[in-house]
Amino acid sequence: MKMVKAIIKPERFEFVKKALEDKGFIGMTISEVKGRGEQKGITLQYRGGLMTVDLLPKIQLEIVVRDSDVDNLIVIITEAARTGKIGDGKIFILPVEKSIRIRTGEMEI
Amino acid sequence: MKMVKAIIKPERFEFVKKALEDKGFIGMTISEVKGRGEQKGITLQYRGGLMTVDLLPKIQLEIVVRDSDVDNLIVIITEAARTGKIGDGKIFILPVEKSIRIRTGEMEI
Amino acid sequence: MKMVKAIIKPERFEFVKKALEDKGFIGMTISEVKGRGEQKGITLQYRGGLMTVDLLPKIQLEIVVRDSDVDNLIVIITEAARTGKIGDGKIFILPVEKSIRIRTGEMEI
Amino acid sequence: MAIDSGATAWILASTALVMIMTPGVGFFYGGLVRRKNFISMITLSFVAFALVSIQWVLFGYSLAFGSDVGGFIGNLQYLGLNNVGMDPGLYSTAIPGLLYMVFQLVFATVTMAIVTSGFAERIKFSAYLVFALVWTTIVYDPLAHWVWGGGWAAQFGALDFAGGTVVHISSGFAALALALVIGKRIGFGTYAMEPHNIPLTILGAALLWFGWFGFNAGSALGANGLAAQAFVTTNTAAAAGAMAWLLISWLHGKPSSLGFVSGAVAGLVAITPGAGYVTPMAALVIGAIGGAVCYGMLLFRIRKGLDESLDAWAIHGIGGLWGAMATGIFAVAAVNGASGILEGNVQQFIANATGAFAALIYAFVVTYVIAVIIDKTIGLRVSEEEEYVGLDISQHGERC
Amino acid sequence: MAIDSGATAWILASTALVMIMTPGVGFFYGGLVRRKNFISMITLSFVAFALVSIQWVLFGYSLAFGSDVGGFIGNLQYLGLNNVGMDPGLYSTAIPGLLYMVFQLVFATVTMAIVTSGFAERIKFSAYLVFALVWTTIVYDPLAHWVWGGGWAAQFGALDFAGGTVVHISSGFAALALALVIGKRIGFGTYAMEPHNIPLTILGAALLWFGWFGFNAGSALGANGLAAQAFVTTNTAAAAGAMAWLLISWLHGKPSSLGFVSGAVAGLVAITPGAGYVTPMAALVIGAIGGAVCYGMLLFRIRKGLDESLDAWAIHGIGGLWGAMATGIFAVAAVNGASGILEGNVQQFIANATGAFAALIYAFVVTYVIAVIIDKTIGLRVSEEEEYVGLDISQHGERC
Amino acid sequence: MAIDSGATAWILASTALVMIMTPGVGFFYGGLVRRKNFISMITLSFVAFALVSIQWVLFGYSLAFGSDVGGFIGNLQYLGLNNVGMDPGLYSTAIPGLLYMVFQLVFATVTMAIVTSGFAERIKFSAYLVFALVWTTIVYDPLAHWVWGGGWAAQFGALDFAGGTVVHISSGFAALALALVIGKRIGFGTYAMEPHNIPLTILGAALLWFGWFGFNAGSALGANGLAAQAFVTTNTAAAAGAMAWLLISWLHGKPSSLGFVSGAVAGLVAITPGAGYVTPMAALVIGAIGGAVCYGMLLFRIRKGLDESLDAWAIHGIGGLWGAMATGIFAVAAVNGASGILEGNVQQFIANATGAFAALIYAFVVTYVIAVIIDKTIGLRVSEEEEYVGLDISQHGERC
Ligand SMILES: Nc1ncnc2c1ncn2[C@@H]1O[C@H](COP(=O)(O)OP(=O)(O)O)[C@@H](O)[C@H]1O
Ligand SMILES: Nc1ncnc2c1ncn2[C@@H]1O[C@H](COP(=O)(O)OP(=O)(O)O)[C@@H](O)[C@H]1O
Ligand SMILES: Nc1ncnc2c1ncn2[C@@H]1O[C@H](COP(=O)(O)OP(=O)(O)O)[C@@H](O)[C@H]1O
Repeated sequence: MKMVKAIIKPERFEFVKKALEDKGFIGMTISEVKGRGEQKGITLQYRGGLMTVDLLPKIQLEIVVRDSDVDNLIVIITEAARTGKIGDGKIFILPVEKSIRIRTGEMEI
Repeated sequence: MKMVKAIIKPERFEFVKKALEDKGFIGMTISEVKGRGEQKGITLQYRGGLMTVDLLPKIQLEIVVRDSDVDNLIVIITEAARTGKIGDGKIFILPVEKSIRIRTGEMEI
Repeated sequence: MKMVKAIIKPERFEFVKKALEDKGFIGMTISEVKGRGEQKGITLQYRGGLMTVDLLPKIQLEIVVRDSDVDNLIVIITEAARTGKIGDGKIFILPVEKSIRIRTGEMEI
Repeated sequence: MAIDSGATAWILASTALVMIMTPGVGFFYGGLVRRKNFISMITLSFVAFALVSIQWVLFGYSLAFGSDVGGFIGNLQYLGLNNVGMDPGLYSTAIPGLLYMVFQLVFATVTMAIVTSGFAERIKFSAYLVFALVWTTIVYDPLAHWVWGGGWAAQFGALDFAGGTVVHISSGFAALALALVIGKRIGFGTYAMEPHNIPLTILGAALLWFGWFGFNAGSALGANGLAAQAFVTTNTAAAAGAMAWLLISWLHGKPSSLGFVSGAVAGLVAITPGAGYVTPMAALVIGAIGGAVCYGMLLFRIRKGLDESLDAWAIHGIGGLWGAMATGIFAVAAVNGASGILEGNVQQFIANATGAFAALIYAFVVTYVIAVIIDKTIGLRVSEEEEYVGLDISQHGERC
Repeated sequence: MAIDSGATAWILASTALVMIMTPGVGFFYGGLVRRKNFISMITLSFVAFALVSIQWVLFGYSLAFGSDVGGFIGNLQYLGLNNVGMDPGLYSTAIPGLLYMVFQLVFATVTMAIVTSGFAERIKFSAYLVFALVWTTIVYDPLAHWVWGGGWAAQFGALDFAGGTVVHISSGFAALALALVIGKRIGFGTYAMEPHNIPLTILGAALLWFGWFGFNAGSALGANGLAAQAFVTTNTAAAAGAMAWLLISWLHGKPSSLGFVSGAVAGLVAITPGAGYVTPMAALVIGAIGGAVCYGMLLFRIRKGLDESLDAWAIHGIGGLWGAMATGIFAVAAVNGASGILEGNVQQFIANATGAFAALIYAFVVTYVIAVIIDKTIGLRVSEEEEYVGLDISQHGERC
Repeated sequence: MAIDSGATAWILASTALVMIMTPGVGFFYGGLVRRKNFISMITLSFVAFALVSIQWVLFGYSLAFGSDVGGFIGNLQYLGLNNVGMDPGLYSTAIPGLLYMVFQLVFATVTMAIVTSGFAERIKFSAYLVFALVWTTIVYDPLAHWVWGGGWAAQFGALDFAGGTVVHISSGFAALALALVIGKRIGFGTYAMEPHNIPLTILGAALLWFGWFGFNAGSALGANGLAAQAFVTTNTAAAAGAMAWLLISWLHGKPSSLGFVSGAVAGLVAITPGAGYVTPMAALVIGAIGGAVCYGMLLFRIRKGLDESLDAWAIHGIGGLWGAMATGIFAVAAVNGASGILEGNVQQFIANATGAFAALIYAFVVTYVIAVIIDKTIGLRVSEEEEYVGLDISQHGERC
């Protein structure tokens, strides 16, 4: 199993959620985070000078899926989250060894 | 080492914490998240129609432990968090390669 | 690739961010968490009795880097975050299998 | 009599002050519940304000202040504010009749808001609308009539300067009845249910203390020495209640901000019936005892496992009861012509206690019956799933 | 005439009450925007207060209330508050001239705050400062003069008790013009842009309702029966508007707290011009229709894809328009000497409609022109990056 | 003299307005500290209100306003409010004696709240209770006596309309003394310590501005032209201070909302002593200079590495000092009979400066001594661990 960890723009969250739903990916855990990409944030004109704004609000999704679903998921998220502008976000894939459903105790590996 | 990542109902958090403490699992990091399981949330009666409420508040615990403690931990959390109702949550086990204590710099593998 | 996950004191966050920037580590995702270390929190004098305060606010940084950067990163964070007092925090290293930039779709392994 | 523009100015201002108490109750309660029910809690208060405002101008005022019918209720002479005008009226020798009406209106609204404690985090919104309309009509309106509208309690000589009985005993014991009928929240006693936003509760308390000056000092119905007297006793009792609760609760734990504000409200409730009858020094005692007693009742409620968790009963119900009796004890003739036990007038104490207990029983029993009837018909309580996801989402479709 | 201390007391209090409406607008709007623009929104309101306060004492008051010049504007006789003193003045027979001036000041400030709806989440702060100064001077001041300062609308007989035309129509239609000139927010219609803090919006609404008593009942300029009348009509219309919106919107979804408070504001706006001319029962109707109509206009705005998303236009603009006409319909001589259609006086309706539409057109057109000019010169709107990171950081360097 | 019901109405309302300033200070300060100390900060303010309320009715009022003893303090004739009644008194020709007493009470409470700036985020709650009781008794009460209770400063001719010296200089310099005694917060200068909740600070500022109308215009002790004058100068100075700070700080960075509200408070402080002596145009100047000077002092404080981080000193202390001198400069006889330098009366300036500096020295020195004594005995400061976890948890057992 893998954990697909996507960090996206808050404004695109509803689309991503919808797109995932449509393809049958229902389970997910989300949290509000702040982030900065390789561009070191956004540079604003600022009274002659410049100001760099970093650590902008993002939504982080964590979705645990079977290995075979990972590529599919990457495509869905990438398409739904993309605006083509800076700050569109990142997806990281982490290995997961086990998953347990608390209600039933059933375990998946 | 493993990271045990448990997503549970906020109302059960105090019990889980207490149960972990009693068994000597002290270190943990928690955060407030929102989540939705495979059931696609909860369906409410709603003026003739239906409404699906998803992304309910959850507490996420992350506990890094030695490999040998993982099974034990799963049992403790599962028992303390279970209400038997929808939304009881999930536990995911992720591999951790190293852990460093910042205060002392000591490292565990 | 690895995910370096550091849980530090909120008061030290600006220093850590600065130190990372200076060494060229720009991308990161941060979130507000609460945590407790092995000491089971801090014990306060409390009208004759004692009170244990646990789950203090922390900042969690997640930084995904190439394997070769991990040790470097550990040193930078450890130095910038350390106050030598209880609660300085922890760093965990997790394996990451892939990373995708949503804007461009480019993938790194 | 002619209008006194100074008195009118103060009662206009007082009415605005009392109005802000209703959102104050909403913020006070809202901060104490879980995040998922915050919007619900403040909406219950705010809707109480609107709904009772409409009921009052249509017929509520008439039921409370119309000519007495059998000592129990007013007649319909003021239906739709008929005959309530810009000139002074029967109850308002120095201020416009409409102003007296609206000053009374804001009392009726805040009472309804206090009641919402009893079904916090589990009431069905549609059932609440029905309940609120019925309750204000058949519980509040008669009680207001008994004490202020020329009903039996007034004739009997019970003193209630600003509404200890009408507002606080009635709402506190109504909340108790509701809590018993609707039952505990799921997980009560086993789940952690911590106040989610103490700052907003403190804001609510600040608005309550602020507005209470209109409530009590406005009840002098003039801008005069009596208003000043009531202003001072009010503030003194609030301060004493706050400090008493803070210090006593310190013996059992930390001196919490919630203890402080709860004590302030307890002191304010306790002084309400006597604000214009007692001295400031008596107010100090009344407020401090009020804080202590209500704190004790809160502990008692918790021990009993009773889920009336915003404590309208412990603070408003019991505080109001204590205040009614304290007025019968501490009233001195020098302030406003009435004497209590301390000046040898046991009769006053008996009249006050009788009025208070009659109101208590009436409010408790009638509320209980209304609640049961609504529960059996349209259902008071949300479904288990709705309670789990919270009333904000399930009842209002909103999130905070 | 001599000062009436009661009247003075009430207008002093009313001025304070109206003052708190400006932060009230800020919290109301601030809770509705995205978190990254909260500080911006409330700062726009608060700065409106300060900026207009200064403009008003320097020359704004004179433009509005100086001796009439051609029916359109006042002269400069009160420049720097020259000749405005502690004694009663032309407009204030029972209260100090300075008090009348500052009571009018708080109306000018809150109007400016309402306007900020039109460019929410995308206005450049420096452009705003220029705009605010120009707008209050060449839109608000003339309008105030027309209606209250002896200008043509007053001469023509249009009734506007507390500013439905001057304050609400003008600000609502100005917001519309601004929204058209500045354009939609990036992602409007495709991004989710949910209110980020409903509790603070509710707090804002509570402050508005509270302050509105000063706004309307203070406009009686005395502590008398008329003030009481206006107080009662105000509260009644607010309650009716709130319940109407709540219930009607329930047909389309959940009964939301935002619907409730929006309806309350709609009811308050609708009653503003008629508060001192109609009966409480008429206020019930005016408020309820106000709530319903404004809700309809909000839906209409959304359907049209118009990004005037804090709805100053739908609520203040349309609500004010309805109120102006309602006054021409429901005014009864028994209240304040003026009759509307219901008493057979169609002339009053025509006068009111004329005044309202003239103000509407003036406010819309002049605002549009000002906005275009500022946009072409210094630029109204922030850059795309600034909008993306939010105005709190980009304009104020702060975060909440 | 007989009671004037209009004056009484306004002072009743003013007292309520000033009361809301104390929670206002709490929210203002609370938003500026780190989240872990929010509840602590607002509780310090609210407890100040209760504690000083009790002290004042027991003996504080008598110490301040009892018959003069040696120019320094009042005697005990009003102990327990003995002889303070519903009739007008020595200090209150038109309003009840009790009302004058409680109007003064709310000044004493807000002063105590302002002082809490000096030990923000590190005070032991038990030590605070002791400190507050001692401070209000031996610092505030004598100062109030000097200026308003017939003490030496009054006899000397120093003008202080609404408490620039008594309230602001005393609290500002007391905060400075406290900050020096208690020492910097751990990590000050090296840790990031950002305001955690700017919206609540803005709410606090709104409540302060609102309440200040009672503070200054209420100090006219009547509902008359002078009250209107003070109302207008107050609002004008606040607006000018806010805009001045905003614009000047813009030169060094962004125009922040915190700059705006800080400037507003600075303007309000600066006008306080002169509110009833100067013209609105002078108020514009006094407020603007107040904003500028206090901003400069804040920068100075930061440069010096002084951890008086909620800036009671820079804003209240220095603003009050400037205000006292400004009154000596700008007072004009046409307003209230007193002339300043601008009308050639240097004597007034000297009297005012003398009064101000005497108060400054007295407040600073006595506070310093009290703080040292408490520190050596029961200890002012929490332990390092308690400071690390925050005062909310460590002192109050609460979390927000
Ligand atoms: N190396 C990294 N480690 C952790 N998180 C990262 C890293 N790089 C980017 N992120 C996260 O992804 C978000 C989007 O990054 P960004 O640079 O804005 O995307 P893009 O470069 O595609 O426009 C950041 O805000 C941050 O939260
Ligand atoms: N596939 C998944 N990936 C990530 N998180 C998940 C996934 N499935 C469930 N979760 C998390 O677990 C929580 C509980 O899931 P839920 O379906 O309610 O549990 P159960 O099915 O045991 O009742 C969800 O709210 C979500 O946060
Ligand atoms: N076993 C663990 N699993 C997960 N998080 C941990 C664990 N141990 C510590 N932490 C996190 O690290 C933080 C700092 O731990 P702490 O014990 O205070 O550090 P130290 O022991 O270096 O002083 C904790 O607050 C918690 O968030």
